[in-house]
Amino acid sequence: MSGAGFPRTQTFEGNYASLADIAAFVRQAASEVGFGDFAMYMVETAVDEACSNIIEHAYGGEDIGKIQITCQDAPTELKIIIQDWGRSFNPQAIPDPDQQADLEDLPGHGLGLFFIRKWMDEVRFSFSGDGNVLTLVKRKE
Amino acid sequence: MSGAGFPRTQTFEGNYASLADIAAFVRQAASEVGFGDFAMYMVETAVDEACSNIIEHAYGGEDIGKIQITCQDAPTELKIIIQDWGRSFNPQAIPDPDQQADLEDLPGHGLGLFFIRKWMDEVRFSFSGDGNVLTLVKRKE
Amino acid sequence: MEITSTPYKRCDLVKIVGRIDSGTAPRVQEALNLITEAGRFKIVIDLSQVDFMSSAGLRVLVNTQKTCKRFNRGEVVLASVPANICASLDLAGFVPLFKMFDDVTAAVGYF
Amino acid sequence: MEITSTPYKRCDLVKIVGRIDSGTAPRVQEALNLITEAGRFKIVIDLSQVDFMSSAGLRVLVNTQKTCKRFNRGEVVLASVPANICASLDLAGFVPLFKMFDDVTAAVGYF
Ligand SMILES: Nc1ncnc2c1ncn2[C@@H]1O[C@H](COP(=O)(O)OP(=O)(O)O)[C@@H](O)[C@H]1O
Ligand SMILES: Nc1ncnc2c1ncn2[C@@H]1O[C@H](COP(=O)(O)OP(=O)(O)O)[C@@H](O)[C@H]1O
Repeated sequence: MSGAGFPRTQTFEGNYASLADIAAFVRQAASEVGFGDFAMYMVETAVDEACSNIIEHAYGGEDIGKIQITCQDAPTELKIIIQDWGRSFNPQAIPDPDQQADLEDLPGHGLGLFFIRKWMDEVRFSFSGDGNVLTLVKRKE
Repeated sequence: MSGAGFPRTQTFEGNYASLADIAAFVRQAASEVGFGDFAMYMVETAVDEACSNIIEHAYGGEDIGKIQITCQDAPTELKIIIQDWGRSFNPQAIPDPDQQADLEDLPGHGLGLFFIRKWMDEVRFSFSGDGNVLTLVKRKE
Repeated sequence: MEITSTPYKRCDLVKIVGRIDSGTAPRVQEALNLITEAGRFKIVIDLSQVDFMSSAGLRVLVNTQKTCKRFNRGEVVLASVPANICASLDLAGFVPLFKMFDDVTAAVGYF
Repeated sequence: MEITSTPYKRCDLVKIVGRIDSGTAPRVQEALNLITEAGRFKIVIDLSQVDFMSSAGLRVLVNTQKTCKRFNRGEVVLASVPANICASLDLAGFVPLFKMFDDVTAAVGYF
């Protein structure tokens, strides 16, 4: 079945209620290309964090702009391309969260990008006139 | 199916380990004649109490004598006949337990005959040269 | 019949699986005695997996309740009592003697 | 997502069913705030039926743990944590922050 129905693209409203639909869309793709339960969960997590960031940081709120997601199947990997038309940012400037901190000092935020980087095999941001594009690659075993 | 395989008789060792086998034997009969879950539980309880009493009181201990049980199916009732060859007693002399008592004063014993009388429709004891016979009747609805 | 005792901070949970009759009731009594002899008198008995309980079993419950309630030091409560056993407790007049909870978690949370 | 809060004698049980993401995490935070604002700081969170938790959910857990542990007045513990969520907690470095119990009864019994 690998390859059938790919690439597939869907556009979602940029609000938090879309997150469950977005999860269903990428889980379906991850399942079809043969990912197991935990790999699917890692993909779901990375995409959820990326889309939450788009709504919160790129658009600065709900229902300001749309999110377009494309799933591409390749022999050795699943590629997920997430596009938005909000403000850009410099991902290199965002450090990993401090894991040494005491409970009281834990910031609690800053985990999203960290999860994306840890659980995906490749993470590429590109910012151009036609919006911001995040490419996530998860390799098949 | 009513009537098929009835009457059926089985003899058990007079010890507490037999109680589960006895329960299985009478539950099977009660189920075959169409009793529902609670009616089966009432039959199981009455027979278990009767056989426990035989071991404890009629024989005065485990593995002294045997217990023979016959199940008879009739159009309107299931009849269970329990026979032992231990000492006899006077059931009329046994009063129902006192249900008014405080927790501290509750005797805890004396419930067996009470359960038998309450949950069976007919209860007849007979004592003769050939042992003691308890006949329990549970009517079909 | 199987008995599993689990000590928690405020109470002990005793889960019984199988049939409580004259043959097995003494083992239930022993398991409960181990707890009360350790000076612990708040006990949850999980009856969800008990398919039969005769008067011998009821007697164990009442004896243990006497021990636990003495000096106001504790209490036996019952969790997930099957309908048939509830009918037995009722016929014996024992329903007022035991708090009953639909689930074990609520029973443990009571103490 | 559904949230059910049950107050017990020594702790509150919060059972969450569904997905905890940026959209639903605020409702979890509200449910937990209701408890801590009532002066109750011993909380069991039952995650057995949670199929997904993003960093927004982890943040709620950590915030509530901060509130509860302050002044030594209590603690949040987790019950029945699904393996995937455990992996998330682990990646975030949060495993040492929460006692975890296999079942809800043991978690309630801990308090
Ligand atoms: N899509 C985005 N657009 C703009 N800024 C972003 C985006 N994603 C992340 N950021 C910036 O990176 C920071 C870290 O993001 P993240 O690790 O997801 O944690 P959090 O969202 O909890 O702050 C954010 O606070 C934000 O400043
Ligand atoms: N089969 C029997 N043979 C002799 N005595 C019996 C028998 N069944 C009952 N009894 C007497 O009746 C009393 C009440 O029996 P029961 O109600 O079953 O309560 P328990 O056995 O707990 O005392 C017994 O204590 C015993 O003296």
